Amino acid sequence: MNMNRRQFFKVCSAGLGGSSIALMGFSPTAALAEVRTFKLARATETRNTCPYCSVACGVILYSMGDKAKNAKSRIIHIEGDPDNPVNRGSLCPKGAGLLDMVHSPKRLMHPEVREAGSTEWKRLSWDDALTRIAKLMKEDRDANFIAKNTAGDTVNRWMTMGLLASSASNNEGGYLTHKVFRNLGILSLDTQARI
Amino acid sequence: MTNHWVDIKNADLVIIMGGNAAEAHVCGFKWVVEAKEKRGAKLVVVDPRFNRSAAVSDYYAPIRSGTDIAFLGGVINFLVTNDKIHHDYVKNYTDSTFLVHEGFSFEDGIFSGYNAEKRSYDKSTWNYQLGADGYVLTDPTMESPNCVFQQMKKHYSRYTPDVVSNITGTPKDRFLHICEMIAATAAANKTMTILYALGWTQHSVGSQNIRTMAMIQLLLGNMGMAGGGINALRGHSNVQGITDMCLLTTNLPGYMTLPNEKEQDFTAYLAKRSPKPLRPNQMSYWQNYPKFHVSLMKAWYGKAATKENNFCFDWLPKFDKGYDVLHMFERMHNGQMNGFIAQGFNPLAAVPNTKKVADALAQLKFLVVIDPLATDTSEFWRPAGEFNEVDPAKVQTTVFRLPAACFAEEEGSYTNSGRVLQWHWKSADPIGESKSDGDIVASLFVKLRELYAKDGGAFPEPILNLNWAYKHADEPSPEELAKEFNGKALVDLVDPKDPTKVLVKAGEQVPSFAFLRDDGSTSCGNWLYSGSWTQAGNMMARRDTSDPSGLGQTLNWGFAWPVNRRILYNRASADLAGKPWDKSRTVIAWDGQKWGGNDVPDFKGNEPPENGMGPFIMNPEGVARLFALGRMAEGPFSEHYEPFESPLEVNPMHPNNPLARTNPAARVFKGDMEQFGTAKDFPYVATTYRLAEHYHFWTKNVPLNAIVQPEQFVEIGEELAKEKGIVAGDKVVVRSNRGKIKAVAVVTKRIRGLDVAGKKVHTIGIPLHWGFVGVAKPGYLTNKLTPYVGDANVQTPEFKAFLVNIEKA
Amino acid sequence: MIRDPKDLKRYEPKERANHWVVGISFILLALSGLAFFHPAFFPLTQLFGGPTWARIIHPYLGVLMAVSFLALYFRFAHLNKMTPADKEWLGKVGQMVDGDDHNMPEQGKYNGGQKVMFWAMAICMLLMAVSGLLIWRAWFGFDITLVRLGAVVHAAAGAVMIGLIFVHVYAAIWVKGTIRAMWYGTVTRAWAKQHHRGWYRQMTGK
Amino acid sequence: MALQSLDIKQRSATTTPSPSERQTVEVAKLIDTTRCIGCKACQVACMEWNDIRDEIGSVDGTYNNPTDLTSASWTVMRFYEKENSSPFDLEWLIRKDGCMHCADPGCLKACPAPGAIVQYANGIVDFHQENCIGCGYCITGCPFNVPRISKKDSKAYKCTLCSDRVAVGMEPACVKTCPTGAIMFGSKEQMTEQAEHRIGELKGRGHGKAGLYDPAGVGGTHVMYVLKDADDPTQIGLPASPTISALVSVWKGFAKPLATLAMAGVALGSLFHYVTKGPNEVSKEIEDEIEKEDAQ
Repeated sequence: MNMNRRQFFKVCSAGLGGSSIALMGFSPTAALAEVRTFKLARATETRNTCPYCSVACGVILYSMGDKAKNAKSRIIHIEGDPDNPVNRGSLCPKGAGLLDMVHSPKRLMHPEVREAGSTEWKRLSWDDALTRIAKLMKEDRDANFIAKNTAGDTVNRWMTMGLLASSASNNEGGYLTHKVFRNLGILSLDTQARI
Repeated sequence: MTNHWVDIKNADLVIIMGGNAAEAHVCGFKWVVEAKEKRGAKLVVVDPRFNRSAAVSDYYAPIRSGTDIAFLGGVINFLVTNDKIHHDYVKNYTDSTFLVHEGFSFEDGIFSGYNAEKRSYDKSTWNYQLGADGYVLTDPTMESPNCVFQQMKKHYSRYTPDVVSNITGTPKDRFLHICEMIAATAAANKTMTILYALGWTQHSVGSQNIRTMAMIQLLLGNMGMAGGGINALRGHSNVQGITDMCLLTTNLPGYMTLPNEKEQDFTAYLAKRSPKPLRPNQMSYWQNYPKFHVSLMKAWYGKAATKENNFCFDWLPKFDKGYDVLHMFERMHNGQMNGFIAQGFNPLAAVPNTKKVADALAQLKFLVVIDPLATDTSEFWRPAGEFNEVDPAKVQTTVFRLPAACFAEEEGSYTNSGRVLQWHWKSADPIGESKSDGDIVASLFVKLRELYAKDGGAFPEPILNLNWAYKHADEPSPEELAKEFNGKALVDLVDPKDPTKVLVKAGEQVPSFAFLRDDGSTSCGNWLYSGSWTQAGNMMARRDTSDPSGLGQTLNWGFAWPVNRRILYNRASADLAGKPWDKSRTVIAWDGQKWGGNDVPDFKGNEPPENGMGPFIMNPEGVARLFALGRMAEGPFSEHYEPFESPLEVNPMHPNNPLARTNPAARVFKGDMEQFGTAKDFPYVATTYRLAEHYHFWTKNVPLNAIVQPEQFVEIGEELAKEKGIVAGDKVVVRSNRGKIKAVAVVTKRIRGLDVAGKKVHTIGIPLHWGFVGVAKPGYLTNKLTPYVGDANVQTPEFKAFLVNIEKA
Repeated sequence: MIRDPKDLKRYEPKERANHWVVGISFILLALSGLAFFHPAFFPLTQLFGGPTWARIIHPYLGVLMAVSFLALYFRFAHLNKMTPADKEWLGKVGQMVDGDDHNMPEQGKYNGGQKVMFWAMAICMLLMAVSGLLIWRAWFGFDITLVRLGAVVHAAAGAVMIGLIFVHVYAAIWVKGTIRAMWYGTVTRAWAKQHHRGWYRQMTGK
Repeated sequence: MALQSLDIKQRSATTTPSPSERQTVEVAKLIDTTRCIGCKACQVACMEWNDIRDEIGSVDGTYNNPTDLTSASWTVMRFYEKENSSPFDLEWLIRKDGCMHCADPGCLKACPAPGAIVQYANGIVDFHQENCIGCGYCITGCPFNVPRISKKDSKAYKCTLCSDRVAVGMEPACVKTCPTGAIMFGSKEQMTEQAEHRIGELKGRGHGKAGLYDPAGVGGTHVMYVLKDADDPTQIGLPASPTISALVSVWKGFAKPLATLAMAGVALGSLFHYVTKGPNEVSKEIEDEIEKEDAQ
């Protein structure tokens, strides 16, 4: 069978062709078979950086719409940025799946509160949420702020409040977080640098 | 990383130990593959598991988790004994010739100055001998028994191949083969790079693991070389940037430090941080500390910071001790904290001993979670069957959950593991009502400031005077913030040598931190990042891919700190005369007039080599330290200590000294020591880790990743599985003294029992990506199992070596 | 309606109905089967509401045919036992085809040719049913080699069967007075006497 | 027919030749198993690009997940553990499984639905679900057990080699994403050269049996593997010498035209028999006998 495969196939297809033409007098019309249309033809490209590990691969975000006023951007595809010197277009399984992170069913959509002892989330407006949090913080800071330690030295610290900072915030957000929370007197400050 | 991702391709030997680059840093690993293909480099993997990095390695050796110092100490012994060191480098670029304090000693696992009660050292003898001129005494022959080299040689001589094999379980022949491979890179023109990650840091001796490898790299002359260096593969996209911003308990941006409560005097505070050189004609770059500090204070407090008020020195909180994440939850657990913000952080999943963390969170008055995704932490109060057993009625914590925008919905910069800052642009509006982290922090601050302005309150000065000159107070733009941390001139900066010459006009961005001043005439939010947004524009957004040297430096792509330098300590890539050790991989060289080449010199640009300035300019010595002085908590040299939960009852190095069984300087809180398990009840070593398919605790929320790795599992060797009657696909229960998890068993040839100190030690591998919130199959938080103890220096929890038992569910 | 009371009853209504269920399902199966057999016949799928419907319907029709053929089999199997006379008949079939049936030996209800046809059909039906099940992916998932074998057998047996049915149908057309047996169940005595003298004698006692 | 960017070389169940004057470059994907770390980026990128999402399954005690190809997983990693001479001398062999894009595609040969399977001039074998009737014959025809019928729509699916990307000059999604460069893409010629280069390098590292998997039994493939042990591809689940099953060749090869001819022969033979020999009517003789009987 292997020796003359190609010839054999040719004979067969000739046989197929011949038989059908001879017998039926007609041949079925060739069915339409097109390549799936390239889906990004006019999508908007935005250069970004993968938010997962610290290889910091360059990614290109493709979004629907050409940024016209009436069009709402939605990210429809993400792939590696071939210009980035480190990843050169490649992405790992995490980076390759970023689209589903952006549109995860577990994305938080609005501020919420779970009241003490409650079993459910309650939606809040940003203003209500931030006002409540600011009041709780101020109340606690005013009550527990330590201006001087027992030795009488100036320490100006607030020990009953803590913050764990994101390691996926951008530098600008991180800088601002440090600037704000350090100046409230917080020492219980750490980041996801090690865990 | 002292070097950077692409530079890995310049190595002749790549060692992956204490990490698993192929799985946790997949795209960076491509440069390992490139080194193999283009340079014929060899890849060696040392790991308790034959993992996916090992799958494409040239040589693999197993190791018992938590015994890396024994292995690396053995390597040092091999190199020194067999004279496989880069002599010129060791002699001239390290402190090998320096004489050590006469009082320094090491006896049966304990260094001089130990206080067992406080579990800490008095480090006064961990020092050099100083001469009358204030300079260190040296012995250029390196023969004095007191010189660093001889001390080091003596210290590690105990780590013979048999001792190493006995402790680590690594077969002796495999250990020696790797030693030989490493030794080959002692040649001046050969380099080895080391890629490590949390596999080294997450031990009670984590910092010393890394230090020991740093010593090896110095002995081999690989620091500063292309294809060399010590390369920490960091975990999060911007963990390097956030660390540089120093969101750490006692730091200020740019690795500056907050004052201790005993430091009430501003001048003394600055002086202590500006060390004088310890050898003649050394740079001791930290002498510039006051410029960086004062510029930061100007960035934060603007006009309120004046010379007269010590630039608001007293507004900074002063610490008594460090409040790292473990300490924070310890205090929370003790009821000493009321409020807590988790910003893009999932501590319930990420901090050891989940039960303790959950109990701690339940003691809070309020918890604020800022995250793009639903986290387990934000739902710690929600019962989720066997995966989270809790009675919500008993949790009186008010929990706020604020939706954060994700990377695609905001612009800004991330700093990668190779210290390269890259700008990213916004593609779509934040989903739903979400806002960027910066905007959330800003709007919260504005609310607080309004309350303080209206009602007054405790010490309102730093709040009311915080420099907040942003166009939209609620939404400072990333551009404004980036410019702020780059720094600018507040008045015309004139050339000190020629007062008619204006270097930087008032209001303009400074070109680099070299332009910062300590008189209040400049402001800069983070000196390390100075140069990232100059008058020429956003340097982080540069996208020139050209690489004329072929080394992968791409100097015009983004911006690397400091001052766009891609390889740190690159002066050490050239010999004493300034000629590169390897011409084919020239990083920088001295051309007779100045330093230059394929990188920004990590050196004074016009300093002739013959003047003897050392390449390690940040150190007052000008050279690298084989002897760590008092910088490490547990000793100037590393020593093998068993993990806090060890299958061995004694430290084989010091069988008769219980004090030296585990790290004598590690901090253990009351109650946690009692929760450590013993080998009698928990005979197997467990280690937790990441898989290629998942990212930490995020991607359990991501359908695509849940599809390719849907369900929680643990890995065990065939031998142990047979003993326990477990077959692949069975459900098993893994228990530690703190909790249990249930998972599917993956039975594999890739983990085997090791012969350690006369017994068989089995390892159980525990991937960590599952939890009770997500789209993947619900699972147990693996930190239900882990011990609450950290590294003695930086308190990184010991996730990589603890004890468990396993049985069929 | 009785044309001639003296005509001989050859098939009961139940038998005829059964035959036509088999026959109609066979025609539909042949049409849809041919469509997948060779591209030239593919347009035949339009008779069934398009190719996908043809693919869906075909195996169900197959089940119908298999079951109704089984009934037919049990009805007629005992009448199709081969006898020495059948063999003699088969030996002389050439003359018969050539148009001269004078020398043919006396035949019962079925002649040797019909019996061969019966058994050939039965074998083909069995092969079709078994191989059809092997390749029916909507319900079954057999080992790939079996499926491949099934596909070949199905196609081969199908082709043979179509040939056999051509012969069967042509024989009915060629031999005048035959088709009515399957329409109204009767044949003329003359027809019976000529083609199935044994059966004629049995029926008429002559 | 719409003008399309890729010429079609062969079309299932079609007996006339396709336009074949234009000559385009034959492409190929090269999978270097010695560089594969089994990270599954290709699996994810494939699903993401092609807008498919497989079910969230469960773990069967291995790293294989999804455990097999499905209509929504067009490629999966298969992991094999191998122990050599000593206990720690291990190999973890990993293969990316998926369509091989054979030069002589068994699926196309077996397919009865015109245009449901096409082979483009560049060598890509693509399924067009619009024309697929869901019979599963492609599975029967495939020597590599690749196509899968969807439970949702009963259509057959498999890797398209990202024909939509390749048509506009890009590489397939899996190729682009592959972090270690274990998957490469280019002209078949270039990929064969690349493979030779890699094999040379592997031999230099002591893998004397390294070789290329481009099986001639199916006319060569447009997805090829560099194997460390090319003498035994079965150890990573590849057939040693794949061919289109003899059964399928017989079934779809000469047998059908011949059978068609035979059937036509029977029909025509009958016709000519009728017109040449005439009908077989009851003889006058017997009719007379019967009439005589009736008259009595």
